Amino acid sequence: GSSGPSSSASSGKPSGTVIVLAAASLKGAFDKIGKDFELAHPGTTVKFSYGGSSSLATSIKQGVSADVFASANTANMDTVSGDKMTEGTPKIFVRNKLEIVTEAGNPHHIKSVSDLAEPSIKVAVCAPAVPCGAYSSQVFKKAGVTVKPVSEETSVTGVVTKVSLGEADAGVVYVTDVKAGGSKVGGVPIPAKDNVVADYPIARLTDAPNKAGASSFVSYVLSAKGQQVLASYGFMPAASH
Amino acid sequence: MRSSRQPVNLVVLCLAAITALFFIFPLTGLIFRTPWSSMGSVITSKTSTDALRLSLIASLSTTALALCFGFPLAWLLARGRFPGKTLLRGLCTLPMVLPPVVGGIALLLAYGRRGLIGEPLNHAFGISLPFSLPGVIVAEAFVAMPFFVITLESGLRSMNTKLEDAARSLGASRWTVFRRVTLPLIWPSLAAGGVLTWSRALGEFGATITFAGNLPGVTQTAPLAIYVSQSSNMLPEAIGLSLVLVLVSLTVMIVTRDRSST
Amino acid sequence: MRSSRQPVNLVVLCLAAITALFFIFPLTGLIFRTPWSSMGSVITSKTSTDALRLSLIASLSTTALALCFGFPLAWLLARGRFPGKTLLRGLCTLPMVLPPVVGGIALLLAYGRRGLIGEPLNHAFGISLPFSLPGVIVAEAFVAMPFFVITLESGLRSMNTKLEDAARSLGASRWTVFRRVTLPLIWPSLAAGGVLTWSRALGEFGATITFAGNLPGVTQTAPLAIYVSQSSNMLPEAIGLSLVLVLVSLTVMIVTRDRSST
Amino acid sequence: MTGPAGLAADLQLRLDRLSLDAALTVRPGQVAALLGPNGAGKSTVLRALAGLLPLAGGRIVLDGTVLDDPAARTRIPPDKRPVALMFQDYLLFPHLTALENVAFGLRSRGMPKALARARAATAMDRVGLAGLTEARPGALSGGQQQRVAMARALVTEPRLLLLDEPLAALDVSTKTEIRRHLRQLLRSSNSANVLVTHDLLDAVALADQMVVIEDGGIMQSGTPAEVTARPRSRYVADLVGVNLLRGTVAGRAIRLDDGGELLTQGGGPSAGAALAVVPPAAVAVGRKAPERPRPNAWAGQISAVDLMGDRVRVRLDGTPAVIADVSPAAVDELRLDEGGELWAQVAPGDVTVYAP
Amino acid sequence: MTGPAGLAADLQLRLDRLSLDAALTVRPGQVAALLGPNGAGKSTVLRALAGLLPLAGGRIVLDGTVLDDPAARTRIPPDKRPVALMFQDYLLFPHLTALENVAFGLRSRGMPKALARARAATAMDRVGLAGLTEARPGALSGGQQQRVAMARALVTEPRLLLLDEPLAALDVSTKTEIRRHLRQLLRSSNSANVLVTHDLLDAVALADQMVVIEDGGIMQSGTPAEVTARPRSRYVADLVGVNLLRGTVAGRAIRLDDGGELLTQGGGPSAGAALAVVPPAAVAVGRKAPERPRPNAWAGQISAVDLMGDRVRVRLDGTPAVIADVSPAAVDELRLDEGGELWAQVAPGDVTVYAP
Ligand SMILES: Nc1ncnc2c1ncn2[C@@H]1O[C@H](COP(=O)(O)OP(=O)(O)OP(=O)(O)O)[C@@H](O)[C@H]1O
Ligand SMILES: Nc1ncnc2c1ncn2[C@@H]1O[C@H](COP(=O)(O)OP(=O)(O)OP(=O)(O)O)[C@@H](O)[C@H]1O
Ligand SMILES: [Mg+2]
Ligand SMILES: [Mg+2]
Repeated sequence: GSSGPSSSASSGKPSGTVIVLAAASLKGAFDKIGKDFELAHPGTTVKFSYGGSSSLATSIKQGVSADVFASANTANMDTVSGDKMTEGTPKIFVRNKLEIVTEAGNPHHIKSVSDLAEPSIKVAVCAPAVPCGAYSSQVFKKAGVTVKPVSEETSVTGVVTKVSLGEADAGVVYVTDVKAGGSKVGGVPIPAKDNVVADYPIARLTDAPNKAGASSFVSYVLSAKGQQVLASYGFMPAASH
Repeated sequence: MRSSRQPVNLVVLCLAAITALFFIFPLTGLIFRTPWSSMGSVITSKTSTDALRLSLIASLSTTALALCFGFPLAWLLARGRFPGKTLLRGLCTLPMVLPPVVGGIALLLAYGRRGLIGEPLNHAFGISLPFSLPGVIVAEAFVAMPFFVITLESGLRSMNTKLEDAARSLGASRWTVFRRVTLPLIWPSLAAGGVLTWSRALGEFGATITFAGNLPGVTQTAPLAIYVSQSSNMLPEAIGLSLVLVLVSLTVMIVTRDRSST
Repeated sequence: MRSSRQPVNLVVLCLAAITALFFIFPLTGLIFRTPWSSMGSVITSKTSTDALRLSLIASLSTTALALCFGFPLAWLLARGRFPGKTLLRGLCTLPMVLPPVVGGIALLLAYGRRGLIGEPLNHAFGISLPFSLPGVIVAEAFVAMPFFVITLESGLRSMNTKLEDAARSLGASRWTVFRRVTLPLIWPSLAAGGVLTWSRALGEFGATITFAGNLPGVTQTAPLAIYVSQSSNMLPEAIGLSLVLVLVSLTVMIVTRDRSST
Repeated sequence: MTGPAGLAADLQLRLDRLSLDAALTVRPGQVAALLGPNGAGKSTVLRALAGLLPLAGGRIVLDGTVLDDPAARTRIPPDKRPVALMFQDYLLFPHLTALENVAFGLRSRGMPKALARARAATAMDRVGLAGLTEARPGALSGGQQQRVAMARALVTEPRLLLLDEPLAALDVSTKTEIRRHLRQLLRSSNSANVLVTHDLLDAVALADQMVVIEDGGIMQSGTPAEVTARPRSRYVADLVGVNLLRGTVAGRAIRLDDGGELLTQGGGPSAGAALAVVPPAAVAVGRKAPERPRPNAWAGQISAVDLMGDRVRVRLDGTPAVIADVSPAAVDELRLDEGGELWAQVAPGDVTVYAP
Repeated sequence: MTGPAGLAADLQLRLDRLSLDAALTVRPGQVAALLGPNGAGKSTVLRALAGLLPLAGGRIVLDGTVLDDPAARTRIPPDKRPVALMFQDYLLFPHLTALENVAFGLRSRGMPKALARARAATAMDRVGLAGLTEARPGALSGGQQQRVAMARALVTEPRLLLLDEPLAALDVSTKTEIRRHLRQLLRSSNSANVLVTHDLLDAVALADQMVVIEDGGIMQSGTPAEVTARPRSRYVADLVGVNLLRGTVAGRAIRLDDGGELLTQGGGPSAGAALAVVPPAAVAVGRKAPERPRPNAWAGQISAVDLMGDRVRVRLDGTPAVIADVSPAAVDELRLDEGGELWAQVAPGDVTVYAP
């Protein structure tokens, strides 16, 4: 047994434990939303299992029993819903966009995406195979620059870590990551014409042991209160696009 | 007896010092970067204490499992004579080569709810390993136990088996021989194997998160908590918790070593 | 001599079999899931061959480094007498406990561009480890060398040092004693330590990506390539490449074992 | 019990350089001394009896219980045999103190710790090691280690006691004392005892039965008196310290296989192959040939001169080759240089002849 | 070279149960035999000479070169000393074949492989192991191992050869042969040789000098003849096989420390403490008291009866306690049971007295 007491009906008052598989980049916001949700629905407990979206998708396809899946990209969600393992169509609950991350104080005076093409600038990006990498490629393409990165990180935090420790001079990450990086890093916005928008989908899982809890949690995330918390972590509300 | 010669010469000393420094500098780096002011809250936060507790439980269970199950395998590899021994040894060491995340996937394929063994297990007994502490232990055992097996096998191979004959001839049963002769004689390997397995299990991340998930209080061990902190851009917390992990393991190692060896 | 008794009894055999199966099932699972039809292209793709080549180079270099540098440290720990030996041993084993990603961060703090050692190194010689093959090797050595040190130390501790005295008294210099007496006698531990280190280095992922980054053809080892495949929903490719990695290491292990032991 | 008490063994097995085929019977309270050249298979016999080497054929029966019978697939494991073996190379447990080593057998058979330690302490005292109970084997001298090994075997009071060269490393004083102690113990113990030794004194002092093994087979056995009186091999002759000559009876003389002839007093076999023994003290030597040809006198070259304490043993290469004992005083007088020529002479009364 | 050739050593060191203080001088081509009880420190002396144990004081000089001098902080490491040590427990390399073991010293000193192997093969042949070159030590019998160890030490042709009980595990035939081989070799080698043994025969046959060590110190030394003629300790008396009595000269008699008095023929010291030696063969024993009181006759209880080959050794507890040798024929006649009473008698002419 893994998910604790659960209510059998698919409707009614949520109770018991809700297990949420969520992309690690959502941790700050989701921890807060979880607490709020528990307050709003006494008797419920929300447990988060954070990880890379693709690992989480793999786990789900291997039959891990959980209630909700919140992915950082649509591709991973699609592989899950493609296997009919989500209840209905996943909903986009939040969006994100890219930004250039630099060392605190921007010592290399990077002003635009085209500066990243400078051979003297060490750039870390996400690998094209992971979502933020795919988005970065699109940005470079739109801006018409060829960037030779020193590293293709497998996660956004990899890029942030490299930049914040001064290993790389700049990188391309989500706005939320720059915000979370605080004073150790600086951000250089990418103009809307070059930027891309990342969709974060959420869905209740077909095999969810706690269907009622799962549904309420998804609704709560999509509710104004949930969206407000997400916004405070730098995400763009789903509705605002 | 051996005091007759200076035990270590200068070249050896220099190389050893370089190696030691190579290990020590990064740790020093971590210590410098530790947010000492917030360490208190890092250590006492429920997430951290839960994670440390789980880490200790899981890694110690793994070590215990390695003793119960890895020891017989090491014995078989060291002393058994059967065709395909080299292949078996190779197979049992592969979890070390497999990137841990792939290891986790392999575990899901075998012991997951839809897995080769997991599915019948689930049907028959309702046992489901993922998202449970036993799942964490299985993941850690898969990754860490080979270290025990290989180290112990080497110890068993280099011991003087004539002493076991002597013990048998004095009326000691197999079990007594094992307990009173074999064990003390292979003690260095056993201790080394135990330390390696325990450490590897304590630091295990990839297989655990993939196979057992990352549920605080249930399957979130310290490395997972550290990962989550780090991947949600909370590096100082990650470093703080790492340091706690390091201190715990250092303490355990020094205490057990001081009590067990001369 | 030892043929006198049945070397392994039934309980041991059962436990060993369970353990072996525990390791073998997940591998079987992987094999079942391998996309055999596309294996050809997986193996021959430039990314894969580059990654495998880099993996082999880096892991073998790590093993060589462990021999050159880890051996002296193991020697010192086994035979030296100095205060703080237990602490030193503990410190040198900590990289095993540290979650690899944190290990990578620690390496950056020490040997990165702004690191404790890295900064002067960079200024004086223009050497920069991150994003380079030497960086990969440093990361793997940091994580994998402790396994060598601990295993070898246990071997050195359990060997009969009187035989070294005998060799000295026959006119063998320290070096000759080492080469012709010590080495052959600790061979099982040496082999075990080598296998452990090499395997661990071959499967290393977290520290490598954090410290050395992930650039195909430069620092992308097989585990990194596997991770990238897996995280871009190309699980079959990930499994395929893992299987190649596993086969390579299995082959190496069987070949070296058959050539080196009886 | 389905047979007589004591040991009845018929051992057949093969090692790289040895094919062993030997039968041995020892009654309770008796001692069989196993002697033989290096590599003859003595230690192998003991290991087989203790169950540490599997037999290829034959069987081992102790007090009527079959311990080993490959034909019937019976095989009692070493620890279930009421046997104790003192190894030639001691095989002390390096991680235990001397006392713990000695107590090991008792503890293994379930004796309470305090009692086992007390018994072990007594046993160590008996072999003169009272003060060394807490020493580790690695910090003991060779003779001290050997005594620990002996105490470890003796203290278990087995039904079959196997001692492999138990006195080889002891100093003379201790050797005499321990030999005496062993003698009493073996007699009073009611166990069957097998003792391997290279020392005739041990065999004569301790054994009821001497068994000479050569090249994996039993060359000769009997009471010490029988064996020493009629050696059947070069090894036994060397052990006893006599000249052994092989030949064929020819009337009152014996025609030697390697040439030459010896006149005897008769009394042996009347015809056929025979062995003749001549004690080295009975061989008179001189620098000059006897004045007129005499029987049993022949010349030879000195090939070796060995000091043997109170006498000097001279080895003469002649037809036949013999050893002769001379007094130290005679050495200078005879100018005993290797390579020199001497005449040897033996009185027919000193030649003992018997069938091989 | 700054001094005489050969070995001049003064050894001081401490182990757990031993405080060693012994001086030793051996000239080239000569052999010193080290004898003494178990644990006396004989092996320790050899280890110190080989450089395997550091000295606390004293010095070791070989052929004029200082090998060890703690006061001057000089210390030549073991491998730089032209020394070879044959260990009491052999310490053969288990991973090498017998031949490789023997060739090890030559190879270590840089001899080309083929030559070293050829020499090693010759050395193995000399100790009778020609057929065992390819065997591993673990598959050799005890005596075979000992011979490999000996060949390994001998083949290096050192300036100082140290042999620790080299013949203890050999069978009689081999022992005689190898003793003879050693004798030639040691004489012709021009090296200084130190031999530890428990066997007086070895010392007499091989040594120019006997050094008796007891409890870490030198108890007695001299030529074998000197030492055997005038034992100074119980150990040496046992070694030689004589009765040693301690007392004070009182005219023509000697008053014994443990009670009793022995009349002597004179010839020893005229006063003061003295030692008296009585060979066991000179002690006549009988069941009855002499008819009228006589000097040098006293009664004692039989405490032990040991068969010694061609004679029986009886131990009498009386004042003084003595051992007496009787012929086997006399044994029955005298009813030699332990605990029984016997009378002993010694002719004054058989008592040798000398200053301690
Ligand atoms: N483990 C083994 N494997 C193969 N051959 C062996 C083994 N042990 C002994 N042998 C051989 O068997 C023969 C008999 O050995 P064993 O030890 O019984 O001799 P031994 O009579 O005790 O001699 P020693 O007087 O030297 O102790 C020897 O030739 C020896 O080389
Ligand atoms: N490594 C050691 N540590 C402490 N004490 C030791 C050590 N080795 C030997 N001794 C002690 O030193 C004393 C002398 O030992 P040594 O081996 O020199 O005796 P030995 O004269 O060779 O005796 P044996 O005739 O029994 O071989 C013994 O009492 C022994 O217990
Ligand atoms: Mg033997
Ligand atoms: Mg000794």
